[in-house]
Amino acid sequence: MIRVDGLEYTYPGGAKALDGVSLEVPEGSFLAIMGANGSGKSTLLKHINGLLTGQAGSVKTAGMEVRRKSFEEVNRAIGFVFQDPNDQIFAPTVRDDICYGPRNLGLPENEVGRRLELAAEQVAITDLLDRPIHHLSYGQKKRLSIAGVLAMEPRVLVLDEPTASLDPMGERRLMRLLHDLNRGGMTVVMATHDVDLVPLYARQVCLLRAGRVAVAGGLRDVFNDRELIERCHLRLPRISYLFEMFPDLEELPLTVGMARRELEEMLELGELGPVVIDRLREVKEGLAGA
Amino acid sequence: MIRVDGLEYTYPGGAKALDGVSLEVPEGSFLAIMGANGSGKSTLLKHINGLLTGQAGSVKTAGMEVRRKSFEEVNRAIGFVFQDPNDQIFAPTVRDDICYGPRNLGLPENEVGRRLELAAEQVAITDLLDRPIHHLSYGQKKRLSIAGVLAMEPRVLVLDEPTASLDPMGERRLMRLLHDLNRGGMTVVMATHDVDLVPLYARQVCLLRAGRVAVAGGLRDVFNDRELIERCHLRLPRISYLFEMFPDLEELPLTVGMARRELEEMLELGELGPVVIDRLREVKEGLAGA
Amino acid sequence: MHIPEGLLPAEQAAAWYAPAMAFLGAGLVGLKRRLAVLPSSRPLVGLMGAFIFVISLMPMPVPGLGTVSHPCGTPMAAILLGPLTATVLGSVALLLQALFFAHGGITSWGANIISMAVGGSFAGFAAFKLSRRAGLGLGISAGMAGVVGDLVTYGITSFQIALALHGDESVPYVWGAAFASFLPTQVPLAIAEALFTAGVVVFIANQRAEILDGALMRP
Amino acid sequence: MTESSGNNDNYAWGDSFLSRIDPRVKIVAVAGLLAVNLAGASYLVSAAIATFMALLMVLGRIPYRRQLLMIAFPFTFALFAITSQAVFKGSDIVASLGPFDFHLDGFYHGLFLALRIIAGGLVVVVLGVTTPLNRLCLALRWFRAPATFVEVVQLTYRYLFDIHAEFSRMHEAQRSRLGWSSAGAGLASSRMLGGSLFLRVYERGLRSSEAMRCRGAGNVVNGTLSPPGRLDLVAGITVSALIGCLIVLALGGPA
Ligand SMILES: Nc1ncnc2c1ncn2[C@@H]1O[C@H](COP(=O)(O)OP(=O)(O)OP(=O)(O)O)[C@@H](O)[C@H]1O
Ligand SMILES: Nc1ncnc2c1ncn2[C@@H]1O[C@H](COP(=O)(O)OP(=O)(O)OP(=O)(O)O)[C@@H](O)[C@H]1O
Ligand SMILES: [Mg+2]
Ligand SMILES: [Mg+2]
Repeated sequence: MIRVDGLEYTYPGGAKALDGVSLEVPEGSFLAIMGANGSGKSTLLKHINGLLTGQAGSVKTAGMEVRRKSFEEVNRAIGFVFQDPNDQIFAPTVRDDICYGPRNLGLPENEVGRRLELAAEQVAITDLLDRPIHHLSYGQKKRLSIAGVLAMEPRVLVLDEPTASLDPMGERRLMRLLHDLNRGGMTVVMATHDVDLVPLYARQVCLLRAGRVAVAGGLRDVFNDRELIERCHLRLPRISYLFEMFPDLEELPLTVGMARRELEEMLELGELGPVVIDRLREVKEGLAGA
Repeated sequence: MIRVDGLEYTYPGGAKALDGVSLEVPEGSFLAIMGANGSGKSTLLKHINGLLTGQAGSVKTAGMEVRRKSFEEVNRAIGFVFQDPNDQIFAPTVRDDICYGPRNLGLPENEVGRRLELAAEQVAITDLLDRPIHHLSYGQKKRLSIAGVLAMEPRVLVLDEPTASLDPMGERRLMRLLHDLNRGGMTVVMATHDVDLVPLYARQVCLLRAGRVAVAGGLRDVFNDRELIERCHLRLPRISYLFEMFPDLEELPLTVGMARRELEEMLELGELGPVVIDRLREVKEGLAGA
Repeated sequence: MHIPEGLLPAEQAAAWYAPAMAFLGAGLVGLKRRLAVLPSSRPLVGLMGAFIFVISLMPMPVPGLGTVSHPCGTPMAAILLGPLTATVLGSVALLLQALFFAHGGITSWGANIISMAVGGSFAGFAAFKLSRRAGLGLGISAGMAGVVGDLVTYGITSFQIALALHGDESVPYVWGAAFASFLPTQVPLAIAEALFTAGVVVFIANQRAEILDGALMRP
Repeated sequence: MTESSGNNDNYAWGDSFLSRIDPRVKIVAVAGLLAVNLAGASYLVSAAIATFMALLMVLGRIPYRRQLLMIAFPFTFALFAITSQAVFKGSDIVASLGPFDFHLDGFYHGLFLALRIIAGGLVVVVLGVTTPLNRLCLALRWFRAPATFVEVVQLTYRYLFDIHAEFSRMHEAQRSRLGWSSAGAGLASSRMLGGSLFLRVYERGLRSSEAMRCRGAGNVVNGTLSPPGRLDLVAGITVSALIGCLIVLALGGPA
């Protein structure tokens, strides 16, 4: 679906933001792009929809070569959510902003209305539709920026830190929505810093480091290399750290669900058994001695 | 240190953002303000440093009544980090932006230089000092916005979602810094959506809901009321959900450390023992039956 | 100052409208082409329009006459985008000011376009070009554009007012009187406009030279 | 301090019968009223228009303080018209001051002009204050105004907000880091503000025009006007009747 080949980009200011990035995102993927601040995530995403065009290398999105000329066409297939909602929303009211994209797709007014309602519902801003956009809180702006793109019903969704400054319920809601859309066939690519969220939803991870791909692959490929993760200014999910107390564990669990299964398994298979029995013995001896 | 009394505020646009907020933050506190998007967190924080002044009620910060007139004086004592770094930084280069505050404090140039270096170091942007600010990534801007305030060495630090869009290492670094500063006597108030972070660092929590204080108090006061938490669009820390598998637990742990102690305690005191032994028996029987 | 709604007699309002619409039409044709070829020039176009709106809304009282005066902003726009585009932007700014601040008017729109949007842009642009050709620096040339554009605008406005209000006196006499009474405010304003225009143009040339249209900037 | 202060759209979004009238009807009505105001050349006509508009402002509950602010500009001009006419026009000298004679008939003519200015100003103000610009632009397009022109109107309008927003953002940020605590600091801060304002608005504008392109920006005027309804019919008939009466008044009445 997306294919990036040897991409390089140096900003006019002088920073070399991408230094030979190659990446393949098959149709139907759910890819998380992670990396330190300034590692090039936003720059890479902007190449995928053609806001920036590489000085070297090539990008293909949805079967089209991404070029200055193909910008409009590419952006019909792809929805792009900016990192800062203040950069993205511009219409006078929430309603106008959500309708903007669908109208430009040339949809009839009743279809525009349907999409408006659906998108507003999906990010829970239905009660704000008539607000001027400069009368929103930051998180509300973020929601609006996502709704404006959802309403275009793209085949590929590219989001730059969509969950930053959403409240936890909004975050869960959005991630479930992305999950469902992805199940329905949409390709989702998101940049994020939320290490605890990624293993819950993403199926592929790409780690950037100083403009290069440090590693790309399945969850395990990435999270098993702890040293690399730390060099990329990331960490393991919090839950993993809990399981460091069991040094014999082969793989640390990454999500609460995995941790739960792990604990249950330990109990079932008796791995913990000897420890517990030892401890129990100690305790009993202690009590007897007292 | 901060005392808010019956504060009300309605935006010119019409939204009633604060609806009778009272809050007391003693000197040396580390307070997290949480709540759904649009619940009034930013509006409350802007009243604490005087960017907004209430239509009803009063605010006292660092012993001073916060008024339009006392704005300068209050802001000498308090450092305020905005939610959107694009709102906060304005000088041509990173260096100029960090130095802006200290210079306005009338400090001698060598002291300004010392603070510049210290603050840049604290948020790890030392290598960006000569960059124009519009040549930064979003996370780098966020770091800069924090550095500019740290360099003023205020007695009270008020931060609006300081960790949003920082990478995990930057987040940990910042939170440790805040922790140390707080230990050294600084009062810290931060709005945040990161439920997993709060129990690690904050000692008091204030939950806002639709412009009112839903609950304020210690960590346990807030996190033990699950229903309320969910009504405020929050959730428990992820680690807590893992421990729901032990239905007899009196209190769910909130951090990895607490969870670890909990598990160890369970093992020591044999609470888990019977379960394990039962399971082991089942397994053995199963094996024997096969 | 912009001529308000209702001041001009109907036939004069109509007479000013005709040339104004011709200039505006020509400007629109050029601007349409520019936006098609260079979609990324939209922000600059919008920004300059807004700047003209803001600049020509800073009121300064004119002593003795009880009216107010202000800088124009069109010379700067003409330097950055060319005089015809600046005419369009000036016209739009005038229309919005009329709508939102009753500053200027709808029937007097034509007259105001001629003085501020056309007069300010073309005179300012000509001054800039001539100064550049005479070998003056970028800042000084921009300053010249500011002074000349500003004074020409006021010359035309005073004439329009004189034509409408001369009563039983001769037009040149009233024109002279009006121009003279604006002078104490207008000279400092023209200087302010010069400093401002020079400041912005030099600032942009230093910081973001790429947004300047190379063809327009050549000496 | 707040981004919303000082813009008229706050009112235009508000719900009043005036803001609900179809903008196309309003444009025709305003054109008609302005035309009779000028061509009528009668103080009765202008007085009638001014009264009608004042009535609308009261009925539409347009904020009182804003009303005064809005007619400040035309008001200074009205005074100017009175004094200038008293000096330059007429034969009936009532007083002299140095080289200037004051004429009574000129003074009356000035009063008439002043009335015409106030009436015309009010008409435009009511249009501006009760019509969101977006709808006005849609109406302009309906009347076949050139697309480029309408686009520039919208661009300019949006950048006005951006300038205002960036200005207040920077000013707030500077204030909270004590940038305006002394005269010296204020001077330095204002220079920084002035210098950066242009670039900041430009940068933000670039990014949001990128965002527009991502969502298929073609035409800036985006949306449709619903067909005129009963309210529009009533408004149209009322204004037509008024204009009819005024024409009769202008033809028959005193000049
Ligand atoms: N400038 C403004 N003008 C009008 N209303 C506003 C403005 N800013 C915020 N509001 C409204 O006031 C309420 C409180 O906003 P506030 O920004 O304080 O929320 P918040 O808790 O900080 O939310 P978030 O988590 O999204 O940052 C919201 O309903 C919001 O829509
Ligand atoms: N407009 C710009 N001009 C010049 N350099 C830039 C610009 N934007 C980003 N950079 C630089 O390019 C590099 C990559 O930036 P990018 O925005 O892609 O990082 P990112 O991974 O998205 O970071 P973040 O997590 O902070 O959003 C950084 O070193 C940054 O300083
Ligand atoms: Mg980024
Ligand atoms: Mg907020």
